[in-house]
Amino acid sequence: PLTGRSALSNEDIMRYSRQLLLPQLGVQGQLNLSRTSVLVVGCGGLGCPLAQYLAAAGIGRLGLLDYDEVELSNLHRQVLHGEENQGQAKALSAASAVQRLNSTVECIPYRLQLSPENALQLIQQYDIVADCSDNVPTRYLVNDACVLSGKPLVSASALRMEGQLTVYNYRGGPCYRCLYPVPPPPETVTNCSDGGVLGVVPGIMGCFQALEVLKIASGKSSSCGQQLVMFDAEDARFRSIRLRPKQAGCAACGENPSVTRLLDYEAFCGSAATDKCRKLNVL
Amino acid sequence: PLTGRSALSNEDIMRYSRQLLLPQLGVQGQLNLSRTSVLVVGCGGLGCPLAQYLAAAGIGRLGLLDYDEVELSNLHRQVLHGEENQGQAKALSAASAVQRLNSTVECIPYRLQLSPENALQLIQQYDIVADCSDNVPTRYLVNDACVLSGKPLVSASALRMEGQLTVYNYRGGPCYRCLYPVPPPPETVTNCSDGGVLGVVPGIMGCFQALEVLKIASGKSSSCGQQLVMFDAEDARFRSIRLRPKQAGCAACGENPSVTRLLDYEAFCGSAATDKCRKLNVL
Amino acid sequence: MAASIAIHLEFGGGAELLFDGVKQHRVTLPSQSEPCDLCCLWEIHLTENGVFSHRRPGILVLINDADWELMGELDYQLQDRDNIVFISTLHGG
Amino acid sequence: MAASIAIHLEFGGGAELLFDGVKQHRVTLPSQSEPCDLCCLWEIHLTENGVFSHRRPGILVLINDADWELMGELDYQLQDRDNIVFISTLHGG
Ligand SMILES: [Zn+2]
Ligand SMILES: [Zn+2]
Repeated sequence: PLTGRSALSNEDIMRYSRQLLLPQLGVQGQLNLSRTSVLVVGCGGLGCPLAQYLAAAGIGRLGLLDYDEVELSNLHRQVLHGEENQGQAKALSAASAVQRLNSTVECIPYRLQLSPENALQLIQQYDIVADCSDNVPTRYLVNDACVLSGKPLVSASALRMEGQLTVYNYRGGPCYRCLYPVPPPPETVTNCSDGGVLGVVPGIMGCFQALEVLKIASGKSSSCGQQLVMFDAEDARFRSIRLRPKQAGCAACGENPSVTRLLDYEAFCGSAATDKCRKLNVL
Repeated sequence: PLTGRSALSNEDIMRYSRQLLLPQLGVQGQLNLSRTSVLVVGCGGLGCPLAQYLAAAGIGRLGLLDYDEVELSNLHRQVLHGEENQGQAKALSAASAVQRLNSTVECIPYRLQLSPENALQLIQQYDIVADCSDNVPTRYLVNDACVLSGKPLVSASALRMEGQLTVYNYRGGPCYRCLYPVPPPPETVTNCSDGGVLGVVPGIMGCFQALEVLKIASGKSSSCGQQLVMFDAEDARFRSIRLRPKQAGCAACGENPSVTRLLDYEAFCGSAATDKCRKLNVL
Repeated sequence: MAASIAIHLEFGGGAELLFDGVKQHRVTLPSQSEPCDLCCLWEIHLTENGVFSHRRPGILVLINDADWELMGELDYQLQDRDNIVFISTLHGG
Repeated sequence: MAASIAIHLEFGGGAELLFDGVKQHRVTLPSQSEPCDLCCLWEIHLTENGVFSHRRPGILVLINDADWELMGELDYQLQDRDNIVFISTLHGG
């Protein structure tokens, strides 16, 4: 955790007064937030509302990672970016929007792609990781890096009119690989570029993801470990599913893990770590 | 409905491409959005995310109503406003943030308090009303004005770690008064100034409210008429409740309504139309 | 004599603050000669500490995820394992 | 002979697109001499149109809102009115 603040300033007390009133947070919870760092992997449809509400709530440090630039087709759901930010790096655009909202949050933009080479070194600097990525190889990469460095992973996803959320590698619960030991065949994977998405669906899921991050960061516990929250926007229905426990045979978090360092996840998944073109050309 | 756009421009097609792919929306749904006007009553914790996602999705006209100015204690949940907007009218601050995101949305800020004198004339100019207000008298006022002018009312609320959402006066379903014929005793009402609220809870509820507005505006139907969606953030649980039908004896929408014009709602409720001081001084 | 009935009682929206913030309650209604309706739940378990009265404005009563208005209100005959919720309306935004 | 069993089948996360986008299905398993496990649901109703295979990666099987791993997987004995969900994992963001 971050060191530093041991008491709230008068300005903090004014700014956070409405949430300081909550017995579930209080001064101690607010101080815990200010000492917590969160890495946001992906500043798109999920990462924008997530970063917005984490910053508003007073998280201590926010790492904002995205290799991509803002395009017009992002703006229907990636609400931290404006029309004037087209062509700008999403990580920078998101960071400046977040700073307008709360300049007391330390904001670190990373304009790069998460890779097996940089993931561990980055994730080790944060207390909690939020997976807001848009492709299968990155989801395995983030999972394995969180297992190897012992960080809780708050993971959300959205497509068309549906969303899913789970907290992995948290308090003895399962990791992503416990549930999905084998990646899906690339031809069965649909991404937002192909399948579309209603913008407010990642909006709802990114806010939900922020809620679970805030619970963990404030010192309460998340209720979404070993649980899958499914959202169907068409019939406005949420459903909570009890998941399997951590699997003894899991390649990442099991008793004899075979994943002891990060791999080539594009090769493992047979697809590229982007939502733009779906299949990796196997040369 | 607004007249005007009969086809999507090339820029629209680029901007909305990811949602045009959805069979639930498509080109016709997008055109329907562009012809729909929505009045947002309150630019606070609910109104900010709601306006953000309605604008991003390409709603035609957005009325943004709030009499209040931005304060530091708003910023933990009212994410359209930034630090630099402190002291500015919320309606104006919200409008300029929304315009940065989507300049093709017609945005009309109203820096005023909704009152029995102005409500009907305002609401008659809009197709859908979103109640994002923070006090009991305004909720009855908005309800009665929507019944009198025949507009669907998408209503959300949030307090502490809980949220509620219902669509009133919609397709023969109940209105707010059908459920709550008598206002609650003022001393039993808690508002966000007194009780506090975790910022991301109105975030989730405002996004959910935007989803239901978008369903109605695009020509699909909302699944939240005659239904109450309850959200408990502590255990991350949503629950949907079947509500009573429209009540024949309802004072607003019943068979012999006694509410044939707007009333003095502060007197009716015994409280002021603000969340700042709780009780009306009865002199 | 009807067998005793176990009811799951919940409070929300702030109504739980009348019960020391406890949201979930298990209540067992003793065996009675008459079937028990919601009225007897009120009388036995809610009014005894004086905090609840019938049809208090701003509170919805839910029986198994439905508005009690759909279920016969006070005449509803409680059944074993029923879920009864008292929820305060929220007004904040 | 066991009586016939009615099952509520659901598909989500895109898995419904293999069934013309229909998310909700009602399936009645005919009376059989043996109790029916998930295997026979696969054999009778899902593999006949060739779209589903066992343990397809990226699909979770849920039995009455629990991961099928908790319920014995293919050995789970189906009961009348069970709710079985096949949900594709989403990866978009
Ligand atoms: Zn594992
Ligand atoms: Zn009515």
